[in-house]
Amino acid sequence: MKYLHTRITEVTYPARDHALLRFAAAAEDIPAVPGEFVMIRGDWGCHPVLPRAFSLVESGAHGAVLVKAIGPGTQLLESMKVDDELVVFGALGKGYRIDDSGLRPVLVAGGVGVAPLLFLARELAARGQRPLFLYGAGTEHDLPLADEIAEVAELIITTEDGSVGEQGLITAPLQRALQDGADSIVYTCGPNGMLKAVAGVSQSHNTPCQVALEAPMACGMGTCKGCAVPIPDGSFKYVCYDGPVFDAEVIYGAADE
Amino acid sequence: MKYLHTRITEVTYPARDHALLRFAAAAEDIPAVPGEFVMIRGDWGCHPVLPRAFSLVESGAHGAVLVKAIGPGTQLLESMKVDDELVVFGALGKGYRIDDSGLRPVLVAGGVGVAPLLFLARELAARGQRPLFLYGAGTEHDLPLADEIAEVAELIITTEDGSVGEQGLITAPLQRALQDGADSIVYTCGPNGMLKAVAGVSQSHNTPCQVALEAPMACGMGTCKGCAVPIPDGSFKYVCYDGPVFDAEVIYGAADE
Amino acid sequence: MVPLMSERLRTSLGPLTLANPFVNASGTYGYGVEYASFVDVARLGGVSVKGISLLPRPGNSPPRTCETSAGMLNSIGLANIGIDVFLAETLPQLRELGVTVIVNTFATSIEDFVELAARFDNETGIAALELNISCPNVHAGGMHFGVSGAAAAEVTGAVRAVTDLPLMVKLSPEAGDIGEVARGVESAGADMISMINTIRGMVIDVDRRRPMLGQKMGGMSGPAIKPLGVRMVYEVFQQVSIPIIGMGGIASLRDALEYLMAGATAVQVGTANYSEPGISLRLADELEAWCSERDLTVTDLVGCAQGD
Amino acid sequence: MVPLMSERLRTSLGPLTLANPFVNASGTYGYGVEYASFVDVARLGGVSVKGISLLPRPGNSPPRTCETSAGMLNSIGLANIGIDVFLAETLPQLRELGVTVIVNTFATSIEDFVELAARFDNETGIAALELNISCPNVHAGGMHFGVSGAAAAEVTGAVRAVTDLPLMVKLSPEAGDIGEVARGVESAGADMISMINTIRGMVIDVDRRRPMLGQKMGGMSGPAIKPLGVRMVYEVFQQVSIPIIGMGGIASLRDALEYLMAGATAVQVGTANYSEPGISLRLADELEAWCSERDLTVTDLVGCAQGD
Ligand SMILES: Cc1cc2nc3c(=O)[nH]c(=O)nc-3n(C[C@H](O)[C@H](O)[C@H](O)COP(=O)(O)OP(=O)(O)OC[C@H]3O[C@@H](n4cnc5c(N)ncnc54)[C@H](O)[C@@H]3O)c2cc1C
Ligand SMILES: Cc1cc2nc3c(=O)[nH]c(=O)nc-3n(C[C@H](O)[C@H](O)[C@H](O)COP(=O)(O)OP(=O)(O)OC[C@H]3O[C@@H](n4cnc5c(N)ncnc54)[C@H](O)[C@@H]3O)c2cc1C
Ligand SMILES: Cc1cc2nc3c(=O)[nH]c(=O)nc-3n(C[C@H](O)[C@H](O)[C@H](O)COP(=O)(O)O)c2cc1C
Ligand SMILES: Cc1cc2nc3c(=O)[nH]c(=O)nc-3n(C[C@H](O)[C@H](O)[C@H](O)COP(=O)(O)O)c2cc1C
Ligand code: FES
Ligand code: FES
Repeated sequence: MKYLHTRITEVTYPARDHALLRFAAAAEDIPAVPGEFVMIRGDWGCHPVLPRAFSLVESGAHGAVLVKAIGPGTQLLESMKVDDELVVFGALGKGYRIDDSGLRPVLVAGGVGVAPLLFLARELAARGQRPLFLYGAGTEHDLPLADEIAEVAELIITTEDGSVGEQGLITAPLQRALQDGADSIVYTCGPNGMLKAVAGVSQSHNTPCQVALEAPMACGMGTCKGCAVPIPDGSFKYVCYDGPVFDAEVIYGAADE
Repeated sequence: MKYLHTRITEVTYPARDHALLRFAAAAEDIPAVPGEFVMIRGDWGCHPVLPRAFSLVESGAHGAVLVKAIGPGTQLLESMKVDDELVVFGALGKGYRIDDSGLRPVLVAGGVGVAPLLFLARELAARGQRPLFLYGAGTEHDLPLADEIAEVAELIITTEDGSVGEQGLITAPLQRALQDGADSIVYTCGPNGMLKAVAGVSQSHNTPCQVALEAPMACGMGTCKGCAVPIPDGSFKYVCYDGPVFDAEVIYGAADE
Repeated sequence: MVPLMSERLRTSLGPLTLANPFVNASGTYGYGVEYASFVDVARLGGVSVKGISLLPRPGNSPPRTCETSAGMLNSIGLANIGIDVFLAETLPQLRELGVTVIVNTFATSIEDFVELAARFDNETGIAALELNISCPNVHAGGMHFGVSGAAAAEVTGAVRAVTDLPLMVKLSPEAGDIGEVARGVESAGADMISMINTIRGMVIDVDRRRPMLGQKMGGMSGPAIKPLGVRMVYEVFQQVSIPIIGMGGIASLRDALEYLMAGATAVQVGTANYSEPGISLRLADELEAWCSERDLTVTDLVGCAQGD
Repeated sequence: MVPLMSERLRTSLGPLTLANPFVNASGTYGYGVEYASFVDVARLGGVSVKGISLLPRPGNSPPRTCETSAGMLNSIGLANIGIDVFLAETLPQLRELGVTVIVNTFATSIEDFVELAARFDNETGIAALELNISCPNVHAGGMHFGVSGAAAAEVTGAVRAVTDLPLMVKLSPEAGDIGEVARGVESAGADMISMINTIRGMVIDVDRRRPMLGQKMGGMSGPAIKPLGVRMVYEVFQQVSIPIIGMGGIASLRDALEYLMAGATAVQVGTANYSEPGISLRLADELEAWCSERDLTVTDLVGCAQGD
């Protein structure tokens, strides 16, 4: 774990309101597994004060994150240019625990949840697997990095408005996939509502499922106690260091609960 | 007086850390005399909260201001691009009262104080006069708009480091100019210390002098009572509506005080 | 554009009804008349004029303003024209313009507050009287009335006795227990509470090694203080039954909604007027649109974030 | 890089001497040990650990943080591991790392404050004890001790009686009269004052029409509150003779200089750690450079903006 005063080395715009920022980071600086994240803040003065959490899209000599502009922090980051300064802090948290028992990987992404799952899909490809990748969004403009995914995975897209792929929610192709009988494992990342639905479908097929949660964060490393999520037994888990990736039962309880 | 939600139509960089911003404004929107100013704020969120005061560089179908980046507000403005939004409010205050009794105009600018004086020099040129323009700065990079001035005035430059023009302070050529016997009037704008020195030299030659002051401002139009400056009789003048241009004696007192 | 009287936006504060909930805050909009040439001041919910005292005041030694992170300090010192000039010259103009006038008054003694109120009571064209018992920028008196329930009640009661004007008392966030002060002014006969005034802060010029302001300290306003104001409105709403006019850092529709939902029946806009002198009318238009999309009225919103 | 002991930066707070004036503030740096792999925590002026209570606390219902203009709210609820685990596991690590440890403690009764102090008094490796009598995020007790001079003096005196550790009492900006509280804790035997803790604020989520935080209110920190902290340090400096550790919104060298010039002998850095966990060391380096350019020491700066 490191914090770096670094600079943006490349910016691309993979979809409307999305930027892929790449920053200088020696290979040894940010070793990461898919699902791990960094806290990032630009040199933008007193507002907003807190850094923002972003999943790493890849590991290596450069860090890269996908930013969707939804509020003040992400708008500032999305409008940054090559050579702008960043403070980057990471890699943080616990990523996906990649199954090595031969289960078929099914990756389910919603919106910017695609970021860690592209990283995961590439890891799996590097291990010789070609995962099934279900990618859902509201509309065609919210599907960044779909081409990159198609290179390493079997891609199925759904949009709520039907502008690309199947019309509807991502749980429909997930139902179909898990019904085909193959022993699978689900890795998912996206809005909290979607995660819960994906976990529910997985559970109904007795399929293990790992969810990557979001929570408002300050420190990103377990010291502020800000990112608590309540779990079924009444205690709390901390997204930044117990997660962000959890086994679905830890968060939503086992089937009979 | 108007406030406009407008956009930047042109940006040029007449010197390092300086930007000349032009914004859309119908001719009737910002009628101004030299020395009048506008309050400007960009669409930059909650910090800084107050608009910033800038002298108009010209009047007409487009407003134009010269911005020197010295703090958070001016840095944000200096980095703005064509089409960025501005709220512009003006023209405000009382400008230079142009002498029409035949005195020789001597304009004395320090740094960004050049902005209203370029406007004034052009007005004088339009009336068929070619004023003497004394322009002082710390160094060669702090002399924006010198070429434009040379078109309409007889220009003498001083820099403290001698990198361009005469080495020294602007009061030296002013002394010489006022010693040559012609009946003159001095119009000046620049840092408060310089203004006081210019007023002193003018007074010692019994030459009328108008100074354009700066003060921290909130409203720019006389309602907040923020921009008070104490005057010799113990009362206050308000820079935004009693000024920014004052007869030097009003601020510094008459010779025998 | 919002009509002068939109059913959705009309808001009732006991004896005072406003066409819309946006009032410009005292000290940030002069006497209102200065803006008449380019803002339709009659369409504003109201204008709370710069605090008026018995005698004109020149104000404090400069610098009088400086900026802070997402806020500003001021130490104006209640510079104002005094009641005589206000009544002779300004009030007639405001009447002429059709402005809903809230007269903000300031004094350092109960007697002076009473005298001010008694004189305003005789005038027409005043919609409400606002007692500033909470200004941090004057040496004598001023905030002292605003930091204890008993003192606040005393001055409120004395003023109540001499005027039938709708009476609004403006609270200070510096009270150790703002709820106690609110209950005090309610029990003493205030019709409404306005809150919050500024909270004292200091900026030091590290180059000069001296406080930035001539008076050293100044009252902080602007977005930085909004969470304090919203919290205090939320608390006071639970403790009094008279209406609250919320303020502190309002610069957008969302900010105003926060105050309404916390329990304010109307709001005041202060510092934001400096960057956009017509902001209140813009926000009124935006609120009209927001409410009509959801088929809500302002009254439906008041205090709707309370509970649970 | 600042050496561990720079003559310019060394600062003396009565019984406590710090190698440099930058202490990381309680609740914003965990127990310090978490940062040891990438921040040279021994070089920090000190670390004030997350507030420790007798029993472990799970904390409040989420969401626990949200942002405000140039600031943030937190309603963590003093989630902490409790004194037993701290003494058994954490303190030995801190000793090992060579950290200057300030133990921030929290309790809801005087008895519990005393018990905590008595237990810490027996331990080695504790540079000072900081009493948090000012946390806004707990229902019982907590801030009540911090808002009155008498209550603050009572808890300070009771703790003083059981410990010889350097004793720092942390004040709340919500006291109606913070100077009175400061004088109270000084007279009761505190060696130092740290100030300010957070001030309660609220943000409302206008889409959900509910407060953003699970606990509704939270303590505000960050640049937005800096002018309050500087003003209060400036005021308290005139009323007590024990040293003050200033905090609230420090995020740059200039911010730290403002506090020192207002009268603080050292400072704490809180919220800014989140964006840059090594910020205190960077600021120490910058302060060393600033002072040596001017041939000044930290001690020369303390309170230098007072006067006139
Ligand atoms: C572990 C983790 C990984 C993430 N990875 C990515 C990523 O790869 N790409 C990406 O674009 N975004 C990612 N996010 C989300 C990103 O951090 C938020 O979008 C960002 O913090 C919003 O900041 P803002 O200032 O733009 O908006 P804000 O004003 O802070 O928020 C705008 C809206 O989003 C909500 N919100 C803010 N922060 C969060 C949060 N952390 N969780 C849930 N809701 C929030 C707010 O309540 C508000 O409704 C991740 C978050 C976490 C916790
Ligand atoms: C009538 C008038 C006309 C002006 N015309 C121009 C112009 O044409 N071009 C231009 O570049 N600037 C002009 N200025 C100055 C300009 O308004 C300030 O530079 C600007 O407000 C600084 O804002 P900031 O946020 O960048 O810096 P801040 O952080 O606000 O200030 C940086 C430094 O400047 C000082 N300062 C800030 N505002 C003022 C002020 N108004 N007067 C004196 N000192 C101040 C601060 O104390 C600080 O030391 C004018 C000012 C006035 C009052
Ligand atoms: C420059 C200035 C002058 C003020 N003068 C007064 C005043 O005369 N009377 C008063 O009651 N409040 C006065 N206030 C306080 C405001 O009315 C308001 O309570 C405060 O600024 C918070 O609102 P805001 O954050 O929207 O500005 C003044 C505020 C500012 C910024
Ligand atoms: C998330 C968080 C948790 C905090 N927890 C504590 C605490 O346990 N004990 C304490 O005395 N102060 C606590 N504080 C207050 C800080 O120590 C500090 O007083 C305050 O944040 C102001 O400083 P800042 O603006 O630099 O953050 C906490 C602050 C934050 C932001
Ligand atoms: S974000 Fe601080 S503990 Fe998780
Ligand atoms: S800036 Fe408000 S009165 Fe001059």
